[in-house]
Amino acid sequence: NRDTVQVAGSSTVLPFSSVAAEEFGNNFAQFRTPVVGSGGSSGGLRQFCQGVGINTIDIANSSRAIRPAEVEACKANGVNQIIEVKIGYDGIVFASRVDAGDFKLKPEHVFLAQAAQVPQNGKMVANPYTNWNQIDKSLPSQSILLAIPGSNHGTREVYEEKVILDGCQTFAEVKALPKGDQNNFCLAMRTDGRVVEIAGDYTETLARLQAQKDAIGVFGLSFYEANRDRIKVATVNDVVPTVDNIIAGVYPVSRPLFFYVKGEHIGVIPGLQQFAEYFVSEAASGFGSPLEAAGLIPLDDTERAQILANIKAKKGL
Amino acid sequence: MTEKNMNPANNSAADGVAPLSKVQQKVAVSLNRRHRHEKLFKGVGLVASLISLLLVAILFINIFSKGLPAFWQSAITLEIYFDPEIIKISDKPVQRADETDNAFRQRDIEWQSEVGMINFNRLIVEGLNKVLPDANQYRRDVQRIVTSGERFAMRQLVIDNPAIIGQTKTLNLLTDANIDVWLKGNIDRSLPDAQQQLSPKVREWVEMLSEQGIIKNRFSFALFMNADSRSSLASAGLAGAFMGSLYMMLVVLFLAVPMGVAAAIYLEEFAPKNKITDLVEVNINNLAAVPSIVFGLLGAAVFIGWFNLPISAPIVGGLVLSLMTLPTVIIATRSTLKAIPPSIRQAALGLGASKMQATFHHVLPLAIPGILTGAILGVAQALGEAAPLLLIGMKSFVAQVPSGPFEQATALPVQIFLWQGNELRNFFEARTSAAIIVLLALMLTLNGLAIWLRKKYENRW
Amino acid sequence: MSNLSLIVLLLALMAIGYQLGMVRSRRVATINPQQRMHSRPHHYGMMVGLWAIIPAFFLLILWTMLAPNVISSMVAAQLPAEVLAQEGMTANVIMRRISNLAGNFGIVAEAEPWELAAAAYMQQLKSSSAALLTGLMAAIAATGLFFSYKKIQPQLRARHQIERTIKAVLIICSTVAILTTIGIVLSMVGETMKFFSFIPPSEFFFGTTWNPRFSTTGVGEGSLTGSQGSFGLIPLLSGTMMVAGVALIVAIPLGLMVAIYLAEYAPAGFRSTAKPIIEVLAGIPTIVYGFFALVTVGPFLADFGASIGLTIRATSALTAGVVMGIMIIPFISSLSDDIITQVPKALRDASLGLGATKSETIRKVVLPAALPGIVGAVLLAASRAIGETMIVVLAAGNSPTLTANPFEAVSTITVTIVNQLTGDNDFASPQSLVAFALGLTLFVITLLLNVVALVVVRKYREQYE
Amino acid sequence: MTVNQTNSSDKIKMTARDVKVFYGANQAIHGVNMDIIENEVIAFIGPSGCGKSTFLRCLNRMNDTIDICRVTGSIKMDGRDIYDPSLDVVQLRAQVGMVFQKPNPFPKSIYENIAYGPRLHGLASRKSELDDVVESSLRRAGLWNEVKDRLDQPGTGLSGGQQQRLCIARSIAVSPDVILMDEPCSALDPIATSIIEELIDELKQNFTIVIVTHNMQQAARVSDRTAFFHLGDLIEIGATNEVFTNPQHKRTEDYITGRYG
Amino acid sequence: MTVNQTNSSDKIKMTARDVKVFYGANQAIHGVNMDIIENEVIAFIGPSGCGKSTFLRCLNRMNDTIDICRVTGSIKMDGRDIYDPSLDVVQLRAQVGMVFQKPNPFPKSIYENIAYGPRLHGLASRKSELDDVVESSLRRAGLWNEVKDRLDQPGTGLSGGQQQRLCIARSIAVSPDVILMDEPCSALDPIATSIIEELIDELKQNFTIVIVTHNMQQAARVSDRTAFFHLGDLIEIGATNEVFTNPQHKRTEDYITGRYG
Ligand SMILES: Nc1ncnc2c1ncn2[C@@H]1O[C@H](COP(=O)(O)OP(=O)(O)OP(=O)(O)O)[C@@H](O)[C@H]1O
Ligand SMILES: Nc1ncnc2c1ncn2[C@@H]1O[C@H](COP(=O)(O)OP(=O)(O)OP(=O)(O)O)[C@@H](O)[C@H]1O
Ligand SMILES: [Mg+2]
Ligand SMILES: [Mg+2]
Repeated sequence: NRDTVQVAGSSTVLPFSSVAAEEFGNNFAQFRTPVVGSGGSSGGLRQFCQGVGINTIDIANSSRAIRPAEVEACKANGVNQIIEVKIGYDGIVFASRVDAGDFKLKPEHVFLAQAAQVPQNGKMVANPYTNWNQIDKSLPSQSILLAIPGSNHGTREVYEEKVILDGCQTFAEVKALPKGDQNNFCLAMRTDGRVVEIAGDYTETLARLQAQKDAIGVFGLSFYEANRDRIKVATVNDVVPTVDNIIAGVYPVSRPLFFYVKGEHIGVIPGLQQFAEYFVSEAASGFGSPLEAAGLIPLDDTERAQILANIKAKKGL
Repeated sequence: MTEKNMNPANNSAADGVAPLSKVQQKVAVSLNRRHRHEKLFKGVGLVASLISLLLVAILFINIFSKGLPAFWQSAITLEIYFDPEIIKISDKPVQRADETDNAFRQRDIEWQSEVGMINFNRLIVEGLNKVLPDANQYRRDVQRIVTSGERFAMRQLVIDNPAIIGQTKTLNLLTDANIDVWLKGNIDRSLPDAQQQLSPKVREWVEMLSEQGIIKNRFSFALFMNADSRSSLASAGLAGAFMGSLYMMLVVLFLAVPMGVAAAIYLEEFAPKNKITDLVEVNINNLAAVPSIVFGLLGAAVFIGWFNLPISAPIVGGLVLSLMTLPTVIIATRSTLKAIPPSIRQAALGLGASKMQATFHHVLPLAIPGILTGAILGVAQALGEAAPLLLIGMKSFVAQVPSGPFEQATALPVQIFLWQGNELRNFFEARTSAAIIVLLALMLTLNGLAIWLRKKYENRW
Repeated sequence: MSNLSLIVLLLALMAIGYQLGMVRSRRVATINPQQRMHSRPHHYGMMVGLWAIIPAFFLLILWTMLAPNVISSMVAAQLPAEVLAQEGMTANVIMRRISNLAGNFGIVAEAEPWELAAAAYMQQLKSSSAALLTGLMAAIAATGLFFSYKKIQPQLRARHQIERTIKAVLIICSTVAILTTIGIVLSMVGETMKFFSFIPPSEFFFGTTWNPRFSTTGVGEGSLTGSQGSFGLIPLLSGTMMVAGVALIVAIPLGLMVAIYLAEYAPAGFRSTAKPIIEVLAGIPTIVYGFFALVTVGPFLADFGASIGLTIRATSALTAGVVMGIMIIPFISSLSDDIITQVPKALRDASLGLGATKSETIRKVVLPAALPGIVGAVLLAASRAIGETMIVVLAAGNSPTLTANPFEAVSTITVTIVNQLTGDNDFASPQSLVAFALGLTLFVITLLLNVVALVVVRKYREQYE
Repeated sequence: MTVNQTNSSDKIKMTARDVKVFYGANQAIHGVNMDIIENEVIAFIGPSGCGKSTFLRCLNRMNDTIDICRVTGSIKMDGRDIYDPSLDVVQLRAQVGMVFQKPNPFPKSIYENIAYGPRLHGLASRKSELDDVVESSLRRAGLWNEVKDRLDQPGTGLSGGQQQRLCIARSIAVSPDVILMDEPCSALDPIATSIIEELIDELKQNFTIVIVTHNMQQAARVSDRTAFFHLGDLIEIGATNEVFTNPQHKRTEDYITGRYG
Repeated sequence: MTVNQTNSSDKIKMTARDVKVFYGANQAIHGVNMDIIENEVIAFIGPSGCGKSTFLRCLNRMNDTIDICRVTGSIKMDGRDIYDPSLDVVQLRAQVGMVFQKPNPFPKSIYENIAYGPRLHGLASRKSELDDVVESSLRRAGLWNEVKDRLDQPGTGLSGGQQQRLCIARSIAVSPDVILMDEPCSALDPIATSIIEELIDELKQNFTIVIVTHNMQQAARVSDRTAFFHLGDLIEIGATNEVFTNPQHKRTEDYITGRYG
């Protein structure tokens, strides 16, 4: 018989979820500390949607919203009450080694650095750039080496939608392409080794930066905050990535984080509802809370109240 | 034979005492080359062994140099007064004769919740006030000195023994992870404030306290006693993962090894040699090549979905790892069984031993070294494996030490994985290596018996 | 009574049966001295013991598997019909609540009266089930014990019965491997089929580009549909082969030479210390190797390449392969060492007596004789290399491009499986389902490789004596 | 071929009818018929490679352990077909002991080598009884004096002749009904040989013994009957003095007188 | 002990002086002195376990391969100490060939078994030469007719006597100067034995042969000189007819006449 809440899913949410779980365990003597597994948003949701019962998990963490196909799959397995809980935002930053040059990036710079083909004078040519300052004089003279999230990462989605596609769309040549081909063109990457997909976590990106001085990596904001002595951050569209800027919506690259509660388990697994409520409470994830300290960008008050109400009402998708 | 005597021409017999026959001359001619080959061969063998040992050494130095410092952690010695003014609680409940267990538990939990409401942080701040004269002016900074988990340790002290209220205790409290990093010099002190994790005031205090010997590097028992922690990084420990791994390895040892040996015996000694056994053999070899994560898929489907075993429990992890290790043990055992001369079997059979007896009395004892090697390699592999644990919920953050194989737990490789991915690199780089050291130590301990036995049973004939 | 105490009881019964059987067989032997007993007394004892516990044990297993279902369906039959309809929860959850209540455990919300009633009923059923089980088991065990006890006669082949039981156990153990295989295939086949409903097999098997994209890039607002990404297996397969190949090129010579040196040349002290030390290589977590490759070996190889005028990428098939080779050294060295030591001395003597040098003896006599075992060891190492993930993730550059140059970055099947399965992709999308297709494909490929290996080994096998 | 050179009064222990043995495609024995009488010593002689060992191994089904070996025809012991699937081959081998041509001691101590069989069959219930069995077996094989001080040392560390006697001692320790000895004295000096021959004489009182030997004198000395094999055929079988003094077949005569080849 | 029963005119091939051999703490040879003359056949006789094989193995340093075995004293061949560390033991063994007491064919084909040595020492440069060597070696060992059709089958599938002849053929294929034969005919029938004895006679023209045998007749037939060992001591050595007809020592006489024991 299980008396522990089981959580699994996104490794981006894992740190926040772990802190919340630990605080929950420390504050509620009657409940055991929830167990928080990783496995990626996909893995978590897959486990989540396996069915109802003590041998399935109660909460799936996800760094993206659940997809309709997944909801279908869940329902097919008897998971009908999926309560969506948004917990806050995650900022995504470009960073380089402290001893490398200072970057003031714009989406089109990144696009030009990673694309397989770039528009030049109305034609599409194979990417000729090898140095950042060939792309834009304002950028430091440093050879191009991008460590971007692998295609299995949620971060990749944000990165492609908010940086690459945006940057790509600034070119008239691209706009001239037929609608159906634009994305394919924009997202095609060069294969000469200047763009490396990192399938692992940010530590791996950091290690790559350590091995190659010129590399620019993509990190989560909190990871950067904790490693300020080793890496420095690039501005995007001249906005410095800070919590305030992200909440204000001026920094373009950020995304919401979620978790999903299995409504059927509420009342069966002790502490499940309490944990979900605690997670989004002001005390746990508001300003000045442990989760904020851990790098989560908090929700605003109205959103928080709305979500709390959803949990209380067990409002499923 | 006189021509032989007349023909002393040979370099290897240059002292002239040994005239050689024609054939022997040919032999002698080839000898130089062959001896060179011999030397080369032996040399290559030695070099290969030394390279392998060197690689172990490099990896070890790599790990140890990083990890050893993490076994010591900075702690602050404070006088803590358990102030009854702050700790205002009712008496600890005692079970009454007429009370059911459940009702008592209910009451006990209520009492514990009451204790939980107390702000133990104040005790720590009071303690700090005694050593930091200007503490009151920097209320935020004072909070940053002792790691946040210590207040729960204090609460536990009170819960365990309410009589402590009103007393003053001298306690060694772990400092914040960043202070540890700062004191160990893992962060460049010359960096500007913007790149520092500690505020200038805290740095100043820390320098002062460590000069006074109030903050000292002490052996970190917390590392061995605590489970993982995410909100109080400095008190994160290995106990949970260690126990999880231990339980899993016990399952592997007692399941995979006997089962693998049994399967190998059947296939090698009893099974008829035909297409079906060929298929089985190929199939087992093939299992060894199945990516470990696939075993996780299987385990999730079978053990959790079918047998209703709990998620995140070492028992399931152990079962999955056993399945993963099984091919290793089977292949190792079969390989050794193959190498045992048939004359041994025949001798036993000729005396009227059944095939079973011949196998268990004579063949198996001779195969023990190989079997143990298989077990050693299998356990080593299983102990370091994290991928299959992912899908059975053991690649998790678990803040409790499991008390049995059916309790939620995590495992050492998972812990390593979690720590190496932690943002606070300056702190966790060392911890990760420390965890690896512990893992290697566990592995060597588990394998120690096997290594000893193997040495004992090794024989040549 | 808990299952554990039942098992303890059974073991005690077995001990009693053992004693009884022994005693009786001795008595039977003295009663008919002219007739030789087929088996030894302890065989008879063992037989009686086994008869006492095995049937009862099967009952226990069957009961533990079936009883909970029977009980819950009995309880479910008692539930008020309107409850099921009105609550709108799955029956599963209701039953959980009830059994939690029956177990007096962890219910937070207040329980409804009908729930309490059902829980009480369940509790009652459970205790009667336990009593019934204990009684039945005792009866069966006693019957088994009694009849087998009575059966003891000189002609009774007790040893055969025991050996047949042991053999059955051995067979069961070997079928575990088969069942595992079946389980693996079954757990992947369904999802693979789903994947092939998105992507035609021809595109998967013969495609030369691997670029799955993120599952929903392009589905979001303001962008386009239809860019599904390409799922060509070939680059991954070639990457897998290349990395594993490099690993084996490193590990086979090194491992074999270590084995030979340890088994044939090294002084005993050196051998008994070096062997376990080298075995540690197999136990270092692969993530450590990964970082070792990324931070130390990769740059080293790149610099080395530069110094001799070769462009070697810091993260490449070579880097991953070399480091993986280091990891699998002990698989080859330790196992081969054990096998080489097994080769009878007479063979070595024969060769040495003909004037062969030690190395010639090893190469031409010992190794061929040990070949089947060594091949087993190499296969195990190769399997490990093919199935390894973490090192490749970090050290191979994770670039699924088709190349024949080991100095280039590559990716492998296993890495891709882990990435796609555990990433943030939609789990019902081809991006995630492809992991299963990859797993199954890898399974089939290694199966074929193993068949080839088996045939080759058969051909060169030397059986001594 | 010659069958039943036995008197009707003799009790027949084993009979072989039309036994053929194949190693893969090669036929090593071409239809042998033979009766082995209880409590006799029968010697198999014949040139090297003629199938003596092969036939001998059929008598306790040791050929079963050679993968490529196939046996046809019928062999009965005490009227019971020993190739009958329902027969317990283990019991058969306990009844029909064997000393192999190549000494094959277990890589265990000398004591354990001898004690293994008795222990297996429960022939000694106490340690002291076992000690007695070990000692008497070694004594009867003429090895006791040489090894009594080193019973705990490995049997593989003995000299060739010692190993051979160890194997003889090992097989008589379980007192089988029939003992098959494949050249038991090949590595023995005359004295040791005579000890073994005495042992055979002694054993004959209770047991049936089949012995393969290349030593004509030995065959003549110890055996009651002699069977001569040649190229897989049983050429002649009869009372030993008959066979040696008055062989029926030219080939037998040639072989015995050493003119063959 | 008896040394130098040799005439001064004989060329001495090997000399052993005060050779002692220990297996661990047990002493197997107690100071043996012996000269072996070029182109002679010398037979070692003595009861089983007396140290014949042990002493024989000293002569080509095969004892080196036994961990616990330790040899003291000096053994010279052509005046050169064979235990001299600078001596090439490989060359020594090529020069001093050995046939072991227990036949130990390689688990390879019959052809490969014979071809192994010549190939090793580069004695045949072409395949046809090698074929010739294989054929002639097998012929001389009297095995050719039996195995010529199955040269590619494993040597381990031969009968005991065939294996023994295979091992003899294998060792003469490399034409050593000295051949040590440890009971080469123990598993052979009289005819095969006589073939080997003829071979020994033939080999003697060019080579020196040391043979261990339990067969007195054989020793008498083939050897020029005979050495009698007893309990690790060399009791007597001399011309064969001397030793057999007129032994100097009581123990020799007892042994030869079979009265010992
Ligand atoms: N490997 C060994 N380890 C220990 N003792 C041994 C070893 N080999 C031989 N011995 C002992 O040394 C003594 C001499 O043995 P050796 O083999 O030389 O006898 P042998 O004269 O050849 O006898 P046989 O005629 O039986 O072959 C014997 O007592 C034997 O037990
Ligand atoms: N395991 C085997 N595989 C193939 N052929 C075999 C095997 N054992 C024996 N033979 C062949 O069968 C024939 C008879 O062999 P067997 O061992 O019975 O001869 P034998 O009479 O005992 O000879 P020896 O006196 O030399 O021991 C021989 O030609 C031999 O080569
Ligand atoms: Mg034979
Ligand atoms: Mg000998």
